[in-house]
Amino acid sequence: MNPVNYLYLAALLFTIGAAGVLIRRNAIVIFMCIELMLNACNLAFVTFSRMHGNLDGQIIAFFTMVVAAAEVVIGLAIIVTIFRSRHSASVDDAGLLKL
Amino acid sequence: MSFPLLTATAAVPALGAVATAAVPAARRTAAKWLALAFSLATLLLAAVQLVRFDPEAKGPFQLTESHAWIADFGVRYELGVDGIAVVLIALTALLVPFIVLAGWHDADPLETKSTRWRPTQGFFALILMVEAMVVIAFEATDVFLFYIFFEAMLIPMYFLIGGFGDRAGERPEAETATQRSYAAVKFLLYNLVGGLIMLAAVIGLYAVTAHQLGTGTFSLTEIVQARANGELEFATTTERALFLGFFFAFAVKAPLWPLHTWLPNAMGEATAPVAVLITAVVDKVGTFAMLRFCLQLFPEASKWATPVILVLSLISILYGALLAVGQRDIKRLIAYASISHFGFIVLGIFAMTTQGQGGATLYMVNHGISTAALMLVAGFLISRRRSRLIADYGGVQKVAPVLAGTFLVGGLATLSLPGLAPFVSEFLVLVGTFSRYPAVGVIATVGIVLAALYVLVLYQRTMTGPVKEAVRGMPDLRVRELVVVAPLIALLLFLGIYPKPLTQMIDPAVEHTMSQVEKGDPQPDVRVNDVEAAK
Amino acid sequence: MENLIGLLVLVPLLGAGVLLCGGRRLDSSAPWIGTLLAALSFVIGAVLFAGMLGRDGEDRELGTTVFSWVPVGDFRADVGFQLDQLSMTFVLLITGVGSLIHLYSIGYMAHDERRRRFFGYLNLFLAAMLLLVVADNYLLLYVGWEGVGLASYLLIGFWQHKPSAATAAKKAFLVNRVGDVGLSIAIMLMFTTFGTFAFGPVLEGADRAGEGKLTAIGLVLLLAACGKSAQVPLQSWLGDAMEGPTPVSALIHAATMVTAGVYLITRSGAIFDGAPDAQTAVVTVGAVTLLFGAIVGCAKDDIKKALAGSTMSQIGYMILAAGLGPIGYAFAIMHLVTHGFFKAGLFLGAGSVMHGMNDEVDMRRYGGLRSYMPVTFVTFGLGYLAIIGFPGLSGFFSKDKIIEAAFAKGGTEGWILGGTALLGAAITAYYMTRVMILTFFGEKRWQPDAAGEPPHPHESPRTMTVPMIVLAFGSVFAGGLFSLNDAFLNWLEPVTGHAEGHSPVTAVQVTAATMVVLFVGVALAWAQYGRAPVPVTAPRGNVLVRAARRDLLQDDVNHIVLVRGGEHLTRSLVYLDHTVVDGVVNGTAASVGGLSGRMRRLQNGFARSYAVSMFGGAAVLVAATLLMRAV
Amino acid sequence: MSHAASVHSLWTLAAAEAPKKIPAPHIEYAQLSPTLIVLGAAVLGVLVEAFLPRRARYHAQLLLTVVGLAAAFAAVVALAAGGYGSDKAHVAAMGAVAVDGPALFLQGIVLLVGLVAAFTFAERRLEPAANGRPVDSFAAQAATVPGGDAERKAVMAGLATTEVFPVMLFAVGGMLVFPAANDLLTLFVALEVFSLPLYVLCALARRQRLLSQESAVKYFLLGAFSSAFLLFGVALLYGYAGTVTYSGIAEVVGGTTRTVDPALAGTMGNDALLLIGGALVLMGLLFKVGAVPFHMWTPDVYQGAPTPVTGFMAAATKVAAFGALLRLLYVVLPGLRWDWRPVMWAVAIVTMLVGAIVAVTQTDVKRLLAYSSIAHAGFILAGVIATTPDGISSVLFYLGAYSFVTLGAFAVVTLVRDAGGEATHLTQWAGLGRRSPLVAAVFAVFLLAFAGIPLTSGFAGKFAVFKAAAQGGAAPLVIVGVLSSAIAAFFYIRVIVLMFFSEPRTEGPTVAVPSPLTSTAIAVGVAVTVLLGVAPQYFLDLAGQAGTFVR
Repeated sequence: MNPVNYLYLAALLFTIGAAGVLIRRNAIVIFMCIELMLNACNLAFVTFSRMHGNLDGQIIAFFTMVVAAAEVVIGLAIIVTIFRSRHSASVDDAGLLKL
Repeated sequence: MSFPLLTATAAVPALGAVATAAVPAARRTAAKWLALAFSLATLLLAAVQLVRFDPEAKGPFQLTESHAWIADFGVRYELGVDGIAVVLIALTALLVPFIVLAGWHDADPLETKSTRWRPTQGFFALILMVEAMVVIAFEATDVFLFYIFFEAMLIPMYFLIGGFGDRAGERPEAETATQRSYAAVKFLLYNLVGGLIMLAAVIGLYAVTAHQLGTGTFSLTEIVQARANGELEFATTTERALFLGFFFAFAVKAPLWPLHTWLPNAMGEATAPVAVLITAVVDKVGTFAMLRFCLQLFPEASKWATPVILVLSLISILYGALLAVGQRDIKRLIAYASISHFGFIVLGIFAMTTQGQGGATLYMVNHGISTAALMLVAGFLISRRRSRLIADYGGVQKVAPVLAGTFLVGGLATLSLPGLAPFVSEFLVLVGTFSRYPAVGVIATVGIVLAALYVLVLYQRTMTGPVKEAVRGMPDLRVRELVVVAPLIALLLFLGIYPKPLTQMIDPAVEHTMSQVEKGDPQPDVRVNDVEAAK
Repeated sequence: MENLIGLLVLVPLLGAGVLLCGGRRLDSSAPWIGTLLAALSFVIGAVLFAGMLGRDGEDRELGTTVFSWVPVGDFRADVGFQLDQLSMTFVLLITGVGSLIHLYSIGYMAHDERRRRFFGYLNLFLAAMLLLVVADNYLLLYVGWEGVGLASYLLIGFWQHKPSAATAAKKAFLVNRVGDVGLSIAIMLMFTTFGTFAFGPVLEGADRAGEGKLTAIGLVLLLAACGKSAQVPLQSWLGDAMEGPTPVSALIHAATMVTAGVYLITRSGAIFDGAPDAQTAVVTVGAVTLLFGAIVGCAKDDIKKALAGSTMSQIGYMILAAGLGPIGYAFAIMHLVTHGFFKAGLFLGAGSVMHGMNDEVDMRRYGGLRSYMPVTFVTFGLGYLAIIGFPGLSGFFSKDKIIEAAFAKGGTEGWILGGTALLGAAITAYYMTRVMILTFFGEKRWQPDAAGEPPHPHESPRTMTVPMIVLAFGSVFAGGLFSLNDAFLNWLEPVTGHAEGHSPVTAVQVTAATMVVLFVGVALAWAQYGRAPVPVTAPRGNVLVRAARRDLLQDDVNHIVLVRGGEHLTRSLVYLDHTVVDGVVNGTAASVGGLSGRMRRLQNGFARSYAVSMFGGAAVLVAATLLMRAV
Repeated sequence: MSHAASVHSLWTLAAAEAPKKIPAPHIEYAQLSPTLIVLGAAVLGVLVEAFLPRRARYHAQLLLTVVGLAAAFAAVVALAAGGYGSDKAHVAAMGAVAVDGPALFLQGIVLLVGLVAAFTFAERRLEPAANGRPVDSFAAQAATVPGGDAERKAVMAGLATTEVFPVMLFAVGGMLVFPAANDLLTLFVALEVFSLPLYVLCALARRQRLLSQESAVKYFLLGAFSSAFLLFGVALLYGYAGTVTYSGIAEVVGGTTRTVDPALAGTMGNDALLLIGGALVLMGLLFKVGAVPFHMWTPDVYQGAPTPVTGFMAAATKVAAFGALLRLLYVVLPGLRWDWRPVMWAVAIVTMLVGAIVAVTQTDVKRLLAYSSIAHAGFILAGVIATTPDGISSVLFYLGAYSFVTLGAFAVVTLVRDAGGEATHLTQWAGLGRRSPLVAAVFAVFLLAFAGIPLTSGFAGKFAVFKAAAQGGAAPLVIVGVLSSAIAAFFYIRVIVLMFFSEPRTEGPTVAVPSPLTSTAIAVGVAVTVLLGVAPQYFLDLAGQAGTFVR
């Protein structure tokens, strides 16, 4: 199969993720969408790696996963904290800082 | 290395500012005397400059100092004076002691509960700071160096305007405070905008010199020389754009119509000595810079812009005078009168004749002294009645004849009465303008009628007529006040009768400027020598 | 000798300085110091005069440059003096009449607590006036010109507590300033035309300049003269100037300062000679003013204002004469001098009357004063006879010559001018007779003053009567003396030149005509005021009378056009400054603020909208980058 | 393309040798020592947290942080003195990290900023003591619910979140790598390494914890969102060039690559990959510098975060992010500058104007400074766009000048307090100049520097970048810059008016007397502001020498 199709898939996933960030209210879901975007990137990396025939892309994908994991740690910590304070995970409820 | 006289002249007031600011809160009077001493020391140095300056000497600048400063920006610490600068430095140094003396009690704190708040020290320190910056701006022959102090002097000036005002009379303190800070902000913003636009032009100048000379430079002498050698040539549009950038800043500072509205506010709200500092000292930097920088750096563009500038200055002359007539506030009236006078100065500069520019320079000095006299006496008057409204006065002449008399002399100087100094300069400006632009000269002459109108109306309404109740018992001038006013009046008389010492200083510098612009004076139809030959 | 000229100016200037800065301790001695210094300058003048008489006609001019005043480039103004016969005439008139009036003021101002200042101002005036006439260039003349204006301003407004006095002073200064504009422009024109404005080169080079330039210079000089000499259309200040103390009116607003315009035109004769159009303008102004002043003089009930109208009218004669060119210069100056005597005398007389009548000025409240104030009556009467041109007295000689010269102008112009001058003489006779009758004859119409005090008319003290007597002598004999062998004409000829006109009428015919109109004028006045009782309040009168009382509505026109218009202009400019000029700036600030407020709302606190902005930004960034490549 | 290459070589040095395809690992520890020291200290800090008793932690952490940062700074100085900033500049760590002038210069600034910021972090005299123990401005226990019992207990116990020190050190570590990153992967990792600790730090305020937490959530979500874009951009660039090293991509972009295999030839032909990828990476960086339209997190986060963190973040993040941006534009994408310059022009103009205009109506000091930082990002972008060596050095200088002013300004903000903690509403600052002339004067100095008044560092910096922009042919940018400076001046002045010319309010805030720590931070800020304003030549020289990127 032509590897370019994977790229299309990656772009699609990325867009879905981005749209999710814009549309969803729940911080956790938004965060998941961001993870989706990162994974879309991973897919792109691997595909390009395959196209170019070098390993860089695949290695980067691993790095990305590690980074994503770290992000999850921090992100969940923050989201949980604010959930406990506000009893809501909706980002729209967090609107004290504005103007 | 010889003694750096120019640096010292600026450094002494700067040191004075630091020293004055450091005086403890309780020793207010000591701070005043300290400030006075430093301002007198500056005056001494300025006098030494006058003596050491040789009007006959060759070369554009004298007493020069030059040190590396910010090589990356092409900036050098370059000082030098020509006849114009040395005279204006002398004016500055002369006026500041009077300003200090006149403002002796202006910054006394109302209550001394807080030991950290030291308005008196701050007031005098700021005045000295302004003096230092003005002096160095007059001395700078590096465009960038000039620009720095041109801009920086706004800050102490701003605090002087916003921080210290007349003691409130009828108006509640809060309202005066609001008015005052509005005036201060207006002053700063106008000038800052002007300065920032000039900054763009300064940067542009650097870009041009860097592009054409290899290394960017801000040195006036170098640029002028490079132009003369043909190494540096501005494209027409570039030169015009740069000229406009510079001119805009100076026109705000000067101030020229329609960029003038900050001046009445600033002078109205500030105490009289500070108002004098604004109009007699700081604003002169603007007109001075037109002569030194606009004309010398961009002669072609100056000629190109002359028609518009002449019209603007004409409008300033008439508009300022008419608005002065319509004012109800003494200080604002004087401010609008100043706008009219600045119109004359700019007119003289851009008439591009020896008489015009020489007259304009002389005008700067004379206007400084005459406005100082008028404004300071007005300040003394206002401090007695605590009102700036003309309508609150009447018949002062009866109760305080000396005050009224000095006020009248100040007023007569403002309306350029022959025999007083401003007449000489105003007439020179008019003649200089007339000889190149007769119509402009004639219209400008109308200004002298309007000047008489606003001065005499002011005098009539405040000083003559039946004595108003609130004015009764008003004390006449005190000794300190007389010490301030008398020398100024003496100087007005002296320079009206014998201005030659000044014109001698100014003339060569003006001729140098004229040679930069490559304009000669128009020649008369019938030459005197022809007449003599015909005899 | 030359140095004395400077001293001439310096002595009264010193007096002014000492008196004005001297402080209270000089209060009592001030009148004498002032008078002494004035007399001293008269002595100096006399010495100079004697020296001048000792030299031949052509060598009489003295000149000296004291120091270089304003040297800038080609512009060279010097402080230099020139004393020729013309200047000398003025010097003697100014110092002579001036000293007398100083003397008079000692009595007149004896009870004024501010008399130190008064004498200071008077001395200042003398200095400025002397500077005006001995300056050797127009710029220095300008200094004197404005200096007398200043002194006039200070003296008119001397009683500053009276708002009317302060207003009158301001008005005088302002109107004079309008004239000064003319003088400034004249000097500028001279500078651009001749490269100088010293009398010598300018007047000598005048014939080499184009007529257009000369006409321009002439017209602006005329403007200057109109201002200073209260000629139409700048005459309105003179009537109001009577608010000043009477000695001031006598010295400044009758004898000396107001004649400066005549001096200026005579001095600039060479310029006018080359500019016939300008001369026409001058004679027109003179003719109009001599009628104008005379008519106004007929209607005024205020004795000083009536005399002021008369002054205007008489100066009109002088200007008319000066406008005639070399035919008239000498007569203009001669009339000026005789007028100086009799008009000063008349004013001093009026002052004496007022002095005795609790400062009442309304002639309708005088009457029958001749027996109470005999000296005043006689001196005033002699002045009266002189001014109406009673044969043998001063005014007769000088005025007659002017009328003659006006006819000599020739052609229609000559007839018109001559006719006008004759008509003026008739009106002069009328209004002066009216003044005389109302004041000294008829029944007493005295009214108590504001304090309810009835007047106790009495003769004035010696210091006042002596000057009046001296001036009366001048009024009587000066004219005859001057006309003896054409002495005055010959004296002035080296300066002004002289030409005989071709008069269509003979001198005898002119004199006869003058006598006739004089008689008619006197008779009319007697018929109106001498025979019937005079009402204390003025009757309404016809349109002309009412207009004349209001200075022929000139003030009203000024008020509507200039004052009202000016007020509107300044008020609308103040408004404009506030709303438009400031408004643009404030508006810009406000719109930035408004924009800021609106843009601020985009920052709505919702993280997702921030994300939208980022996403949109990214999209735009990508699109723009791609687009750049496509373009 | 050869033309592009020659221009390219203007501001880059050719590396000694191109990296081999699969090289044996070779790490130049000495040259990476600044980063390693800081990260080592951070790790030690974690250990301290784990093993030291609570009482000792504060001092131990502070000591560790200060020593670590100082040592790292010394290492930077040593490297620079050793010529790594100029002639010995090269790419270390297998092509991952550049050791060159800009990198060392910016690392030096970041370390100094970190050091000074550490002082403000450690300030314990401003908050009233809890249970007899001095406490700093960080939450007693971050995990507790605001206003809950747990929080109250934690406060009573006098607990303190001393973890902030190692967390900050991690962030500094990331910031050291970020401007030095020489491949896109390192760039991404470094970005995350310094971002994640900052997210955490934002959430740790002692007072107004809801705001603090909200700011952290916003920052985190938006930051993660933007880094996803950045990563996608990296992927596309990798797809385009087949490599993520800067030099490799630059060669492909410049057409100077030696070996072109068929796959590369295929992707090379697809400019869309390059352009979109480049734009997305750019966006990620612009987010960090706070350029419009990626700026919206800035005011909220600046306001909500604990003020010492805001100061640190505002100063250091900007330095690091602009460093990375410069390297990306000058090393990777110079061949594309005709594509990115117009776009960056637009971004710079919009950033300057929006930052200045919106700031005009702000009512909170911290928000005001946030918008001001946006405007300043615009000014710096003007210098970035110059694409001349002067452009680089002017940006470096500006960053140095700006960061200390910012740090100082936020440090002053920590001092003005009322019962509810810091009093950041502008109305509360009215009349400050009457009550505390010195503090007000110092703040005024910072504001004037922000406004670019001569004789302050702000002016020198602004002049430098505008000069570079003008010389780089971006005169309109200078004009816009000048205009927005004028607008910006308005609100700086407004604060000064408020402080000096308004009557103090009776129940207004007080100015706390800080410990020498904060005083030092403020003093350093003032000193640098004045020094760089009056005698900037030495630092301009430094920046000028550091103005060459290695490739």
